[in-house]
Amino acid sequence: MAIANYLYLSAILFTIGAVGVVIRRNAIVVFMCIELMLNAANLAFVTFARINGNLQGQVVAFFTMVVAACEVVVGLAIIVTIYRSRRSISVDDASLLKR
Amino acid sequence: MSNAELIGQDPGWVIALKGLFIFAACVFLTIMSVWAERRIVARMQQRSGPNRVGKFGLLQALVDGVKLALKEDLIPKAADRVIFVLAPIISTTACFMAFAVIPLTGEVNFFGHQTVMQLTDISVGVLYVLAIASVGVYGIVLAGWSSGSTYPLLGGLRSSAQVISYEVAMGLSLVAVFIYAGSMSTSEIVAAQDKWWYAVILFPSFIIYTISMVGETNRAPFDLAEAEGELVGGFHTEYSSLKFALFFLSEYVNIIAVSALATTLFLGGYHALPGLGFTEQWLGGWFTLAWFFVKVLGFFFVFVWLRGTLPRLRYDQFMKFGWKVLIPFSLAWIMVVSTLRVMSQQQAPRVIIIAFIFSIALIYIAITSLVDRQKVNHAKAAKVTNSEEPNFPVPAIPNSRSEQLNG
Amino acid sequence: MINLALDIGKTAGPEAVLFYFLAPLSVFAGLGMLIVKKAVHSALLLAWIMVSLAIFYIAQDALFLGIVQVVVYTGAVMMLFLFILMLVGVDTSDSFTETIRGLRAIAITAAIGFGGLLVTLIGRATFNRPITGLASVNSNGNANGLAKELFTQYVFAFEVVSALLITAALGAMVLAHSQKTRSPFAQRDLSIARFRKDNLKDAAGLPSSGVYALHNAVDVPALLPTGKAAPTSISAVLEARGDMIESSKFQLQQEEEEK
Amino acid sequence: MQTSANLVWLIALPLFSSAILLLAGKRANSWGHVMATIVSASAFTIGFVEFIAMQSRADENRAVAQKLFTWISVGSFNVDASLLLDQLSICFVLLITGVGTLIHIYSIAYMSHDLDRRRFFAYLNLFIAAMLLLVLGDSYLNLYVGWEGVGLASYLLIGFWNQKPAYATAAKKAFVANRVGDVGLSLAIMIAFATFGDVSFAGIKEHVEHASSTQLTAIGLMLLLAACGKSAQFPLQSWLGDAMAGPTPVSALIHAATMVTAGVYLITRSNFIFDEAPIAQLMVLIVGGITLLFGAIIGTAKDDIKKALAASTMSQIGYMILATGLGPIGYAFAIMHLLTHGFFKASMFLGAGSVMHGMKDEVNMRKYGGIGKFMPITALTFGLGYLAIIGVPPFAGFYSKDKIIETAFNAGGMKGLALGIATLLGAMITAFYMTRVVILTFFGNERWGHKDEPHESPALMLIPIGLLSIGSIASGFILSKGEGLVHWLEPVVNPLKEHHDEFLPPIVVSLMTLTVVAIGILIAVSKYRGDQLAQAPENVSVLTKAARRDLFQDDLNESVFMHPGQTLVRNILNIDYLVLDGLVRAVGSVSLTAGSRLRSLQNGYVRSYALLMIIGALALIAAIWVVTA
Repeated sequence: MAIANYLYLSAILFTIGAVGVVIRRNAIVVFMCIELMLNAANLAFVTFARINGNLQGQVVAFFTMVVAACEVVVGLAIIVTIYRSRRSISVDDASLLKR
Repeated sequence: MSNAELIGQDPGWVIALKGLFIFAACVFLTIMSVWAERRIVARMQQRSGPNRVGKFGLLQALVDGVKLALKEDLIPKAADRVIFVLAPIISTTACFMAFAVIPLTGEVNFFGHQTVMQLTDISVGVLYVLAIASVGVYGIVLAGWSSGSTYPLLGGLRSSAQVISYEVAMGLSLVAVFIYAGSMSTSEIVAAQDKWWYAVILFPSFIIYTISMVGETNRAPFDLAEAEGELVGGFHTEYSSLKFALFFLSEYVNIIAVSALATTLFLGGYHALPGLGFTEQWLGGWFTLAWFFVKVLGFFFVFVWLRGTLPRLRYDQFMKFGWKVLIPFSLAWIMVVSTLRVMSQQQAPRVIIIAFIFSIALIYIAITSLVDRQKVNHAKAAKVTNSEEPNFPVPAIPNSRSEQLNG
Repeated sequence: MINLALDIGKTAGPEAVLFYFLAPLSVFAGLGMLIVKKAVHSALLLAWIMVSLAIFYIAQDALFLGIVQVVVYTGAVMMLFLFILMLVGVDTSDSFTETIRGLRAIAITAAIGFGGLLVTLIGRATFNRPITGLASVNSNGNANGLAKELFTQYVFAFEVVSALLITAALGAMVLAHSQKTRSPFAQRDLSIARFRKDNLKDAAGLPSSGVYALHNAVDVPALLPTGKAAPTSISAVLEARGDMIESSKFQLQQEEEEK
Repeated sequence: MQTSANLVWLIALPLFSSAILLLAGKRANSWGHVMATIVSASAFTIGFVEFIAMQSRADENRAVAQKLFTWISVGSFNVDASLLLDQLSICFVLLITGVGTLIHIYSIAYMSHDLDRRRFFAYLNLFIAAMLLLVLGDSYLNLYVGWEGVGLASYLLIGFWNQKPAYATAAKKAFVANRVGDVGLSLAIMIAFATFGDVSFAGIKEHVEHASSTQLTAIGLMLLLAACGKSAQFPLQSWLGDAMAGPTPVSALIHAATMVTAGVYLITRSNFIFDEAPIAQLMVLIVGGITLLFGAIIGTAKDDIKKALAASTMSQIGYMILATGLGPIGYAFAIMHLLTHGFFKASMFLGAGSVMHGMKDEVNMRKYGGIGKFMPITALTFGLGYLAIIGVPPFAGFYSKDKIIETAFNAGGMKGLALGIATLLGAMITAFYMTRVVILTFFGNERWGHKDEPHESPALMLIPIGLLSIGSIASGFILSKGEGLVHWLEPVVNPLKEHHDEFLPPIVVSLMTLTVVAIGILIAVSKYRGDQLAQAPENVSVLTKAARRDLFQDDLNESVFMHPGQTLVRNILNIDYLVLDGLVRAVGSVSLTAGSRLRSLQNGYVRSYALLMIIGALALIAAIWVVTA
């Protein structure tokens, strides 16, 4: 099996995540799709690390995980705050500047 | 030859047999521990406990299990069927998986093959256990959610919050062990304790771990997830029959698992008690299994003991204790441990080490005295409101009366 | 120049089996994320993908990352997601009628184009170095190697990220914090409130539900000494839902005869 | 050239005084007019001392100069703020300060009831300063400053009673008409600078032979335009009548004696240009000829005494302009007439003011009649002025006007004949309307409709009038005695050396003049002998009607300048609005439309933004794909 298969998988998962961000309206699902994209990128990094024979790809993946964790913490806090004021977690309902 | 190398040489059938052995041991222990718990608690409450089925009622748990399996399997209409079924499976699977990295014995002759009773030995074994534990939470959360009912949902949320919170404290308590052992592999940690148990050297870590493992397993006094008075049965309220049995099983396996981890990390694992090392030499590798189980069962007894003696904590007190006491204390302790570790590695003069310990102790005393003073102040402030005369008839409160008399 | 797709060292059998088993599953799980109605199902599918990825990491000599993936993502992040999901609108299933006209079609077309281009791009990517693998750098253990990288070359980034993490934690606390307008209503307050009511009839607590000796359930009202049902013995919620069982059939026969 | 440190004081004193009066506010109310008068008198004294000093010097070095500071220094272009006092300037200095002082004195009494007398005196002093700067400047640029200064002072003084909208409008009108002339002056300065690289009189005079006649003609025409504006000559004459809105002393000083003669001064000062530009000189003649008749005809129809005098002023200045157009010999006569006119016209204006003072500010002559009995001194002085203006010997007008008529005839050929006839005709009409004024005002029945009898003015007003009357009696004789002024001015105006053939002997011209004057008087006497004078007759000739409407000068301005100008501006505005603004609006509307189209992308939905990001990423990947293909 070619190592590039991991990259293909990564690309496909990333695309799926991107579609999810656009077509889903539930803010939490949108967030999860972003996480999926980050994970797909991480898979690519780990694979690159293996291809290159050094650990730098893994280091980047490690940092990505930490940053993703931060993002989730803050993002979910924002979602909770929005939910508190609007009783909804649909991202469309948060188009405040529109009307 | 290290454990990792020994395991690396295992042929497929040895691995399969070992897995089977561990599984069987876990199930057997669960059944026996249910009986043991009931007997011990009964003794503590001056009752007899189950004593009808089999000698001393030994078969009681077994027949209970059979009865449970034969009961009607209900799935509520509001439930999310797939997840409702999936939840107990996740829960059970996860708790068994934790045993894969626990070394049960030293080197033994396994049907003519030299190996150790440990399924696999990975360099980040302890982390693996933590990871599996965190997957196990899914069982609880999903069970609570999928039941489509309020009590289970609340119970599930409570237990997941609890498990996540105490996992942090648990992980922090393990850091000290990692620092001293210089490894995250279970077998190497056991090997590093051949002189001193970490329960001795890292006593605070041991205490933190012991507390947080009780929290992690949702056991009394931290069994808020299934607080009968508040939430009926917690996350498994809607479960019945075999699915309930699985949760039951997973709870006890979990207890055994965290006890086994505690044994491995703090009590020297399968090694004999200090001064009894000769048993290992005389009786062979398999006897270490006995030592291991003795220690694990000792922990189990503590679990039962706690359940028998302590009332349940209130939820907010419990979370406060986890986040505001255990975690900060763990962090401070890790700082101290790592400083000491670096000092000893750099061969610092003993005077400096002693001075450091002494100053830490002084700081600790200062902080606690400040906290105490604050508590006293709060109490004084509270007294004022207490002395207010309520506008409805109340019986005399002995304390306040005596205080009034004494001035 | 070595063609990446063709000349990268072929991996051993077990990994190929693992990959061909888990990769399609994770892709299906990903697609499932997009089409399932309940957000919890999406979360579970994502958790499954993350576990799969963790396994891939381990298969690719990134043991530490694999375990951390499970601990951080599956354990903490996804659990957080589930938690929030259950706190906010756990029962709401998403509607799938698209409100923004043409968005879905464009999105899927663009994404297919994007994915297709990316895949073909990877397919013809070339690599001008021989593949070394991770065996040498992992010789001292993957965690050790990673630690060495993190605490030497990337120590500054590591510190920055840790600062970010603390900031995020504080930020989340600030965001999610809601100022309480009154102190929590504890048992003590409830007790005082009971006694301060006009009549002290209920000061000792409400009667328990259930008709003793004949029936024992929360949905049956208690009988007063006169034999009549006590409506206060039923939870207001059950009453509102209409889940209350008529207690008349449990009333004493002689009461009815007297009437 | 000699220098004199005194010149600057001529300007500085009234300027400082003006500033003090304006800045001191009410505190100066009690002493402001006294100070202003003293300052004016001091300026006259300085001027007189300079005059004496000048007389004591030889002809060629009579002129004195004073450099104040270097005003502009840009590369080769240098303008100094320098003053030049020569034989021409000293005439004006004496006239301005002398008449000015008298009018200051007169004003003390005339304005005594006005609450704003202090401001009035401040303006008067400002005017004196500006006018002195005008005549003392040694270059066109310095002159220009004074030129604008007197314009400002004139504006302020005409509109002194600006609480009346009509007066404010009159001030505005004067200012605007002056602006037209000012544009001419500034253009002349620019052309001169382009031509000679210098704007000083001396410098231009030196280089004048190097310039082409076209350039000189252009400069000359532009200077003529400037003179027309300031001196109320055709076609910019219309403001002068309205300028009578100002207090009477102002009319006397500015709009009769001094400022309006600035055009004459300008042309005389620029003699070296006009002498080399025959076309411009011819235009000067034409303008002067038209204006002298124009003003005279208007004067015949005016019932407002001040406006009749103003028309007369216009006509008399027409004489002067005409004289300046006659070449070197005419300059001296122009200046002479200017000086004599300054005396008698100021005297008459002040007399008119005196009459108004006695008649409760009534200006309509048809409401007068028989005032001579009540105001004998005023009537006497006015009569002296009357005799002077119509040119009865030996009064001042006779000497100066006669010379102009004579010189006009001597211009030779058809031109001389036409000019001579025009000046004669002017003299006749002058005699007619002045007689009319005198009869309507001082003789005949009493037509004012109220009991209060007119009373003679206070001495403070009569003394200046008397002094001016003396001037109007004697000045002509003094100035022309032995051709004194002509010789005096020779160094400045370079009289032609060759002698013209005389068209007619001087005595014949004088007789002809006296004859037409007598005819004019007789017509007037016969026409205004009756009693039916209280109302202006309605069934009058077309010419009279036209004259009453100022010969349609305002209508002409409106139809020739205002309406085409408005149309032009409106069209330009339309072009601006449709083309330029249209372009701007088009840009705006294109942006707006594009914005409103693009706005649909900004729909507030996060998901659509995410979609755009994906499309962007797609484009990026596609680019990489293509590049690496």
